[in-house]
Amino acid sequence: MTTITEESAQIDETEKTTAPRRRRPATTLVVGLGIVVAIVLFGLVAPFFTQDPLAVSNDGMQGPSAAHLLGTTQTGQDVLAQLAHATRGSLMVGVIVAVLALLLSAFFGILGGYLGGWLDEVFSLFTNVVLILPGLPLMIVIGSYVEQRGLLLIAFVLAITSWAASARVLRSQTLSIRSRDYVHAARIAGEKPWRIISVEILPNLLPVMSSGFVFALITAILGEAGLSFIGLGVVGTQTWGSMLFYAQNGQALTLGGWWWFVPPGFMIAVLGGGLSLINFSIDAIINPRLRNAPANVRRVQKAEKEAGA
Amino acid sequence: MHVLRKLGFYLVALWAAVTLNFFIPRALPGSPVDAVLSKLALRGPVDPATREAIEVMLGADDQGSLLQQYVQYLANLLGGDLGISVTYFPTPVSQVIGQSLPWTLVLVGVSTVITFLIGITLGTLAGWKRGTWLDSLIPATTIMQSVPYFWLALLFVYALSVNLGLFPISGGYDVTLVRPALDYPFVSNAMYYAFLPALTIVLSSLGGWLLGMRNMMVSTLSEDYILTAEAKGLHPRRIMLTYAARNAVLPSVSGFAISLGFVVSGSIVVESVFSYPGIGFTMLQSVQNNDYSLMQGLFLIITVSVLAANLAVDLLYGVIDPRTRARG
Amino acid sequence: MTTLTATDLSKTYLLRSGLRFSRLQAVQEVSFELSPGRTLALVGQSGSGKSTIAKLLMQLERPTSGTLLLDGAPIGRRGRALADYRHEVQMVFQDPFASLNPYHSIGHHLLRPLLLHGRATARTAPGAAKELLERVNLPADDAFMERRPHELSGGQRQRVAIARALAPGPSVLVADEPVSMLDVSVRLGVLNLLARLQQEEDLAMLYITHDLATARHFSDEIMVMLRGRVIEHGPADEVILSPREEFTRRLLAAAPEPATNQRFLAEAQRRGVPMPDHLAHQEDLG
Amino acid sequence: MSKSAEQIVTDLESVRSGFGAAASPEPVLTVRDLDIVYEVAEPVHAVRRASLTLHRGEILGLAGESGSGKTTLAYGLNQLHRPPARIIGGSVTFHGQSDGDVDVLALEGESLRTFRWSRIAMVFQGAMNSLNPVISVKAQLEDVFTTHRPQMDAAERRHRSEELLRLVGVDPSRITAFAHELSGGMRQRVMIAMALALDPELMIMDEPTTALDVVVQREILQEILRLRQELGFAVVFITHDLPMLLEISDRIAVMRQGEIVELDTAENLYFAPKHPYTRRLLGSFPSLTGSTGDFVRAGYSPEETR
Repeated sequence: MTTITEESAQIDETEKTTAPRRRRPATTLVVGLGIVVAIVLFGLVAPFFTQDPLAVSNDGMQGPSAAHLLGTTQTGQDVLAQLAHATRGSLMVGVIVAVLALLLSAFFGILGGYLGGWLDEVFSLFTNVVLILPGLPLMIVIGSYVEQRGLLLIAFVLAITSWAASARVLRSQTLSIRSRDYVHAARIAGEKPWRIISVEILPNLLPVMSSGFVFALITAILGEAGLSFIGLGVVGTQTWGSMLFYAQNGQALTLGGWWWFVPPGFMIAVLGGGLSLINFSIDAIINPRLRNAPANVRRVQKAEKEAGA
Repeated sequence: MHVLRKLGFYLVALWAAVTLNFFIPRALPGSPVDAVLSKLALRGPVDPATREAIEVMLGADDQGSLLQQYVQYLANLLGGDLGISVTYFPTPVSQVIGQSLPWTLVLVGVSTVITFLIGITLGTLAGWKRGTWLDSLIPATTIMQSVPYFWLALLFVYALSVNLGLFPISGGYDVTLVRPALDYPFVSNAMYYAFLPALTIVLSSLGGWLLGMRNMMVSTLSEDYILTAEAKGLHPRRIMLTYAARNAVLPSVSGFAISLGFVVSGSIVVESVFSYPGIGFTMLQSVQNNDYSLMQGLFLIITVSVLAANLAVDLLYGVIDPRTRARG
Repeated sequence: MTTLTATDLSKTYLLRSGLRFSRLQAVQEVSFELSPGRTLALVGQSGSGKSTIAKLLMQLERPTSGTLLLDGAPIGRRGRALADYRHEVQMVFQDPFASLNPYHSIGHHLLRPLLLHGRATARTAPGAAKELLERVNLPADDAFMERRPHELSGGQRQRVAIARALAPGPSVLVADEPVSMLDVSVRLGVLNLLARLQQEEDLAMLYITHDLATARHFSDEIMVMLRGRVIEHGPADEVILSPREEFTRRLLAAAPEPATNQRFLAEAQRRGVPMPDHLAHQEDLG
Repeated sequence: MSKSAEQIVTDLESVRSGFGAAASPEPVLTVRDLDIVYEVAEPVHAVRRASLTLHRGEILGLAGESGSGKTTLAYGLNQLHRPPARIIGGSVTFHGQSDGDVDVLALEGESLRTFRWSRIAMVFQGAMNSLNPVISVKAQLEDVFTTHRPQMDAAERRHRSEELLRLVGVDPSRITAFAHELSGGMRQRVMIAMALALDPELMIMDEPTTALDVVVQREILQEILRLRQELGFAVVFITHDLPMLLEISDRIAVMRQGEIVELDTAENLYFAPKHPYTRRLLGSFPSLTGSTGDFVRAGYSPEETR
């Protein structure tokens, strides 16, 4: 009992004085959000202004020009138009998967963690098993059995293989919050369990959940790209992965058609980078040490430089 | 006790994978058996035993209840009978796997170990030098983490192999020069061929380890025992390694399962880009040829390998964290 | 008013390590009575089971055996009856940094129990909450109601926690180490606040602490716990000044106490002055 | 005072160690106008012009509440303060018995590392966290010797480590234990053993007993007093527990908002506190055996309950 007492008092003494009051948003967050918003806008707006992505022409395998800003494919389709539609497709898959994964992870993680007992044991065993089974091979097996691979089916397959990691994080967070005094206090005040979960616990899980959501988004877009690249993606929907699949099969590599296979991968990398930067900032909110410790070092160095000058 | 509990968990996971493998073909629409059998028939006579094994594996065995089929399936697995491959007819699936498994084990194993070591080392340094220029490079590495494995592979092939001709475009070794054997010419040739695939895996999976380790270092450095170590006047290198990194590395090790899943998934696609003769490439071959027996056999073996690697890491964790030992 | 009676309360936890189970007898056959206007202090070291008793009284845990009676009637364990019990029995936690939800405003913490226990309607609740704030000597205005726990000092937070416990209008109050996490100079203030409220409301109070000195001055009776059992129970002055048990004597001997220290007694003689009464200076500083 | 109360007084005295040997007038550490700032958005002056002289073999209590700067001051003595804390002025001089004065704030790199622990050792709060959880007590005791006494061989290190454990009342066979296998009191004894390793002239103890139960706390205090008497090191003892400081200290410095508001002998502080804040602190601890005045339970004017 006393242990907790004095430890927290000690932490308080140093951390209270170091925590800045109102801080402007971190650079990483601004840059990350900027990237993500730009790509989302591109996917939403650009398809209305581009040429028909499937229109075949005789100008096959042409490099970037005024007529085709990003060149053409082997069959003379406009790469920019394809990229615009693929952006829309990839984002759609990503968001659907991330939402599904969030719901699954919240269900297994929060419910198991809060209710405890044998239910938690079962949920947690299930989560750990799903976590350890390699995702892509499983997706390949399921994907290859199904001829009509619709958007929802692929999204579902991606979701069931990508929720476990954040469910585990949510469970341990819920366990820790559940045993905090403010949850006990809410029970003593007479709050109902569902209200304790949704009003007292859930808001404190928001940073962890948003981090999990962003992570699921990255995983889903990468996973979809991988599936599509090996020809098991959504039938009839263009995504960055399917573009790369056609580029690889269309000999873009050996024919030197870099304008065909570089842009989709670049988009994935940049979007993933943007999302990671956002997560970087969320991490710093979840664990203030990550932000404070480096910032403190920099401030002291700056102050010393100023004092020396 | 700790070890028994771990073993129990891995047995459950293994059972889940095996059972999943049994139910997927039965639960999903379409009957692949006829397709497989007709393909096999094109290539030669199919004896009844083979037919039955394929039926059990793929779920077209209408003789007996589901439970009987399940028992038969388990019995076949125990006997190492995974059916016959269509792609490599008439080679048994187990033999195909046996030929491709070593390539992947070496490629993925070595690159994972290399990545882990580099990532942990750089993460340790970045965390130790928190707030300096080295540390401010960290956000940039997150981009690396989001590059799709296979796209990076495509870029390498295009730039280094197609344009500059520095590396081979595809394959595991030069079939015109060497034959598989444990001698210098073959091993060096194989290493030459493995370089780009390995580089791809290392670069794309490095960011995760690096960032995780750096964040744990920053957290660990605020711990009281670091202050104790500094007050003791210990050499900074000892504080960094024995006090900070030694503690900060634990979550990276216990989170190995998540990372390994990514690496294995990534390497499957990388193998397809390089036509590398490993498990991943073979799996894609089986997809293209509707070779369901081979596909499922590969799924099983990949899962078993991942489980085994994780078990090994888990046992290692018990050694490096004395607190788990005590709980046993 | 209301009396809470505990008879032969026991709590055994089943601990699991791997596949092995072991039993931890946290509380063993503890009996006591909390009656209106009186304070019972529960004293013990960490791990002695005193916090488990708080959990049992608050129905956060179920006793393995033993009974709890509220005014002679068995207490309600679920539904309506449990709500009625919570109406009567409330608690103040040890750590004011953890007992207030960092996400919610001070207002939320006071309004919810007022509404849940029908002490106010949605329209009258803000006024009632401000009254509560006033009673614990906190600023009773909208600005304060909108503040978050992290904007408050430890002492202020504990006052909010006390106001929250009073919101349902309880007749029994359990205070689990209510001041041990506060800065020393605000501790007596919070204890005095509790004492005043107790007198005003004629509360039955259980004061859980490891500090013998405040236990003595703040309560009518003291109960000393050791490894889950009550080893000594009696009027406060009796337990402190003429302890019967060896363990109580050891606890007393270990507590720092300059007033009975040879060095200071000798110094008083040398200076020819009486031992100083520092408590008179309590309010020297704002 | 009732008869039973007198009975207790003698009981208490029998377990309290006698007060230590008088401190020598020779100084071991002089702090002049030490200024430490927290470099946060709006810099905070954590320690303001703190000056004190510590005598050889003396126990100096440093009392204050959270945020008073007592820990920052003590860590600054050894340059152990962490960012965002920064020393912006003042001096710390260590008066070595054999090698004369050392300007502590001018030390850096290798010379600072050599100085630490061999001249000023530290004992931190006794919780889990001051010992490295993943290496054994043996490794943590011995790395002091491998760093500061490289000429010692493995057998000597082992021998000396076991000797230290015996000195603080820990069974030397526990040397292979890890932190989580030791009780709170044991861990604190190990920390003290470690601090004694190089026979330092000064020990800084930061709340060494606060996390412990009162009986164990008393044992550790007695251990510290006994060792101080045997070995003659000086102690800076940081805590918010003023009654405890009164019992063990020769002199006490009371800190508030970064300033030392009063520095005097324990007796003067107890019988004639000068600063209102000292009086307020003293007034925050009701006496265990003294008369139970009306002050606590009845004297509740609204002012008091602020």
